[in-house]
Amino acid sequence: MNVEHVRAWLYGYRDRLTAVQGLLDELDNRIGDGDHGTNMLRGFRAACEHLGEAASPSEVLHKVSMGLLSTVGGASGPLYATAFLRMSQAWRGMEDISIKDLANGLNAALAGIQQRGGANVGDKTMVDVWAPATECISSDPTEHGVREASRAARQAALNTRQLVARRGRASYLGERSVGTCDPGSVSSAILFECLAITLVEGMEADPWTAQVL
Amino acid sequence: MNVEHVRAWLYGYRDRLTAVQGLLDELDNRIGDGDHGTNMLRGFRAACEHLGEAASPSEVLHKVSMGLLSTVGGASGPLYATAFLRMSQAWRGMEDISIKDLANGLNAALAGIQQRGGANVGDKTMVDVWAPATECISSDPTEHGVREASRAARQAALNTRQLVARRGRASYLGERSVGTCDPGSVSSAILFECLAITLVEGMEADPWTAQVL
Amino acid sequence: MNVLHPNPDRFVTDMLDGFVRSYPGLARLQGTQVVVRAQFDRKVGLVSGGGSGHEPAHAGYVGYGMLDAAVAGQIFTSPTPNEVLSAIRAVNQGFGVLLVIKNYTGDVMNFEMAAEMAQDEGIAVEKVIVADDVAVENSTFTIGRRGVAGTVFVHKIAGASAQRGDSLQEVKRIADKVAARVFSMGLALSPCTLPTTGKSSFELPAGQVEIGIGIHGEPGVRRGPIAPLAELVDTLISRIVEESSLGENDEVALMINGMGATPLGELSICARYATARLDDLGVKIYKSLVGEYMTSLNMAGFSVTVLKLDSELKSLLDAPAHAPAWR
Amino acid sequence: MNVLHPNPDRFVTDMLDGFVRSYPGLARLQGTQVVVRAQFDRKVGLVSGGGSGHEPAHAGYVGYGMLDAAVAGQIFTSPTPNEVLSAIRAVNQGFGVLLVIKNYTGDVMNFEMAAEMAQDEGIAVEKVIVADDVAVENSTFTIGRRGVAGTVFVHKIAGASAQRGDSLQEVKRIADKVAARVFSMGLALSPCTLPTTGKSSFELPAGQVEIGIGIHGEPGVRRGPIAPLAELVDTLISRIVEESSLGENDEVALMINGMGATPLGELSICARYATARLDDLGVKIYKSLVGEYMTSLNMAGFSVTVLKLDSELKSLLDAPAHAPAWR
Ligand SMILES: Nc1ncnc2c1ncn2[C@@H]1O[C@H](COP(=O)(O)OP(=O)(O)O)[C@@H](O)[C@H]1O
Ligand SMILES: Nc1ncnc2c1ncn2[C@@H]1O[C@H](COP(=O)(O)OP(=O)(O)O)[C@@H](O)[C@H]1O
Ligand SMILES: [Mg+2]
Ligand SMILES: [Mg+2]
Ligand SMILES: [Mg+2]
Ligand SMILES: [Mg+2]
Repeated sequence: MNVEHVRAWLYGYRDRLTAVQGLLDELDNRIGDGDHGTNMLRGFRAACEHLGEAASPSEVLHKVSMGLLSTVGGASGPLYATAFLRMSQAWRGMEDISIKDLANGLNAALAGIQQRGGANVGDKTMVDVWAPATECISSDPTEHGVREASRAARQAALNTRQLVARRGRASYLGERSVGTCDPGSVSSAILFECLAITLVEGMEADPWTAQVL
Repeated sequence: MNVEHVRAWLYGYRDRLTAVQGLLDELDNRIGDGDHGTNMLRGFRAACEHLGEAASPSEVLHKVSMGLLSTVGGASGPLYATAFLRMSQAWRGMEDISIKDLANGLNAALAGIQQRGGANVGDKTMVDVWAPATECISSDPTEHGVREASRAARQAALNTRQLVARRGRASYLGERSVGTCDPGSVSSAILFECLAITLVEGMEADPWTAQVL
Repeated sequence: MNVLHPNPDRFVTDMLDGFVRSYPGLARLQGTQVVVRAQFDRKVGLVSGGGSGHEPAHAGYVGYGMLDAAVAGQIFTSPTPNEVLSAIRAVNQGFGVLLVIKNYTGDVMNFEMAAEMAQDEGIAVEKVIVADDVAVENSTFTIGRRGVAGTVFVHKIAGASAQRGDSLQEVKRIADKVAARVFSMGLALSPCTLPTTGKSSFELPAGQVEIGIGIHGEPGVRRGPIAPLAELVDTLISRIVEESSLGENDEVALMINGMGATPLGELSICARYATARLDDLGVKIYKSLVGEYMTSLNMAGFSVTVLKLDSELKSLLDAPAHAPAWR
Repeated sequence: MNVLHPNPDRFVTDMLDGFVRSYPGLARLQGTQVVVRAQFDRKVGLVSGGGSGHEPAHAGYVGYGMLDAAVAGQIFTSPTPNEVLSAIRAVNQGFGVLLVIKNYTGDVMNFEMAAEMAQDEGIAVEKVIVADDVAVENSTFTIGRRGVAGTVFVHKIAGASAQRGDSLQEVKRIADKVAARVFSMGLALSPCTLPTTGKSSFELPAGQVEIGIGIHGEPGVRRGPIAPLAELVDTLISRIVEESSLGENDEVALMINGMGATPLGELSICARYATARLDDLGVKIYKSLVGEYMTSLNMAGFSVTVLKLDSELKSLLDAPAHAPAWR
């Protein structure tokens, strides 16, 4: 994965967010405050603006992190910003990122998310998606593993529907949070899907709306 | 008309207000502030409470006037209170009120209403009913005149529908006040109807809702 | 909200009870719906009031440097002469009493009857009638304009005049001056709900606004399509400017008043556009008030009020006042 | 209201512009969504903030004796660390800065990141986290309670402590003490409408109330049937009493807070019943605040907050303060 690929991943994600903003807002409306799609789109639009100036994968991600940090706010802002910052740090000095390097970066990102937010698997947060998806690529650092990660991420996001939220805004609803998928898990799963589209020949975007609502 | 008749007139009116409160509120809702029925019922309930203690027609009306003054408020409170006060003054010292005395009392009342509120015929206020009804009884001080007054009052109240209001709250609506009958004219017409029911053999209450809405 | 009060007859008294319990400087005259200062100064007394449903008006303006008593009627119903008379008697300290009346047939008649009764008892009573609503055409064939949010400026400025010890005639002169220089207009995006009956005050199709509303849930003078706040503010200011012949170098106090259900954030946006528009006209804003001053139950909407100042009015506007709803 | 803002991105900046234009003592830090005092005193700096939509919070509490800066995020979205950092830098006079944070994941993370960045620059920063909402069960498995209207008491009392010249550690001690003694709970009769999208924050069938709401339009902890105000007030107070073990001879400050679309008259009725209930319990009400202090756009509903006082807190609560929304 060279700097072009990394950019393609993020541009692809930003474009995808344009399409799913309403969906993410709607999920957040049901168990949170209705702004997750708006937050993500605002953040990635701004964060992707000057990526052309970044010379390496690490620099691209650093710019993304700073862009998110200064525009998103909310809970997702610091979490995604931390994730990209840690990945950027893991890739410092590298021109070409192998899938193994990718796995290292994702593990660092996941650790960052958990450190900042204190959530564990099962708390109905984006950690529920980052953990299994990262695990897929770590245990099988191949194109196949990346494709599996996208599948696992989707499944994990859908599985959050059954969970009672214990972190984030949805946790105030207690049992009433059951029945709706966690918006941050869905946005994370789409990030892994976009990654797979960038890296895996023949991968295509799968629609979300029907399954997730 | 002895003291019993006067009491019967007012008790009858109070009971009738219970039935038409909603209708009067609804009319006032369309071109005013929606409280005319509530105001009238509150006032006549309170004003009729101690009428048993009054020994003459004049005293009965004086009590009614004071009761209205202390409970109604709004535009209709001082106007009806003034009307009954002037009638009471016109009947001072009389035990039995002839239809001619009634006409005098009504003329005094009408003058009071106009003095207090400054409205003329055609301004879409209760004056539009009091004027022709009073005129009927004055020009024909018989049972027949009283019955005609009730009819004229009803017709006049219905005719206010076409008028543009120039006094009271409805006047702020200008042209938009056309199309709705004036609530104070309707409550006044019912007062004349109750008077006829008290004085004229065989008179019965006519329903209002269908015609006036 | 949409809570029906279980006992409509107690709505106003419950409200007044809650109000005076919350403000130790205020009290309710026993057996009445009159809120008074807990103690009176030796000065001209100031009494205002009207129907309820306009909170914080009028009890919120009772206090040092403003009103001495506020008389509350039933919802949107002028108080009775008896109640007004109780207020006049209570506040009279021998220097006379000024009644601040909003120009509605009911208010004018009830307050005037009370004034006559008080004069019969030998109390000197004067009145000022506020008719600041420029939505209504001023014509000799009608009863003239309504009194709306601009009344609050009369309370403040006449209150300061009374507080510094001016005579009844002088307080009245100043009150009349404010009334002559204050201009308001409002609009609504939704009707209000009467808490006693649960009914809406009017029906408004989606996408429409009522322009030129009063403060009793009445429909406006006309309807128009909904537009961005900047344009709605402009509609109101344009009419005010026209009627007040406001222009360059005029100094004004500006009030952006919420009708009851308008978030403060949106009132700030209105303030932003109103201020920008007045800036463009070269009008200097001496003081701004943004908030709920004269409401219409839970109506969504706002009004704009402009008071033309001069040095006399400025100093009285700035004079200290301590009333729950003044800031 | 129901006016969609034509340019959602400008909603917050238009609002802040209107706000600072209306209050000469305040200013906006250029290029940010931070409202600051026009001039700072030599003392510990106080910074608070959060998502927008809670007006008058938080900019309304900027002023003498309260906050030095308020940071506004997008609607219901915590501000970014950069914005908070700008506020910290601006107010720091060399005596350190206290951050008043409401306990929401987003607020806590963004403010903490800003604190870390400021500490890197050598600025002493402390924080107090307010979690006064007793609707939410307090459990070690969750993130704990939300911060809601009780935060305003922290602004006032910590603000008075800073204003009299207390050290950062002392201001923090007092702020923590208030946070430990303040308890709130709210309910809603209708959702709020996001002005940027026009959407409702939840659906509520007629005749139902959401009990235990936050201040971001979230649904409550549970639904219940609509009931007379007296009973609704009772539901909230009962839970507060339970959680705060409030009892005879306790002295409290009481706040009845409107959520944005609740008429002031109805808040007074709530105050009446809340006061009566506390009287019954033998609790002494030292001070009452009734009005809009921490809203949720145009939501209809209210919250009740009780702060347990002692002599230290009483004197700080009474200390003078001049901020647009404090009275
Ligand atoms: N403590 C946490 N750890 C990990 N993820 C979290 C945490 N809290 C919230 N999130 C994620 O953030 C998402 C909500 O983000 P967003 O709506 O943008 O912010 P906010 O909740 O401040 O409105 C949730 O769906 C959840 O996935
Ligand atoms: N100046 C006036 N002269 C005569 N009648 C009037 C005048 N103003 C109002 N009214 C009458 O009063 C009625 C309204 O009374 P009501 O609704 O009880 O008082 P308010 O208008 O104060 O709410 C009107 O329908 C009209 O008939
Ligand atoms: Mg959210
Ligand atoms: Mg009426
Ligand atoms: Mg009325
Ligand atoms: Mg948010």
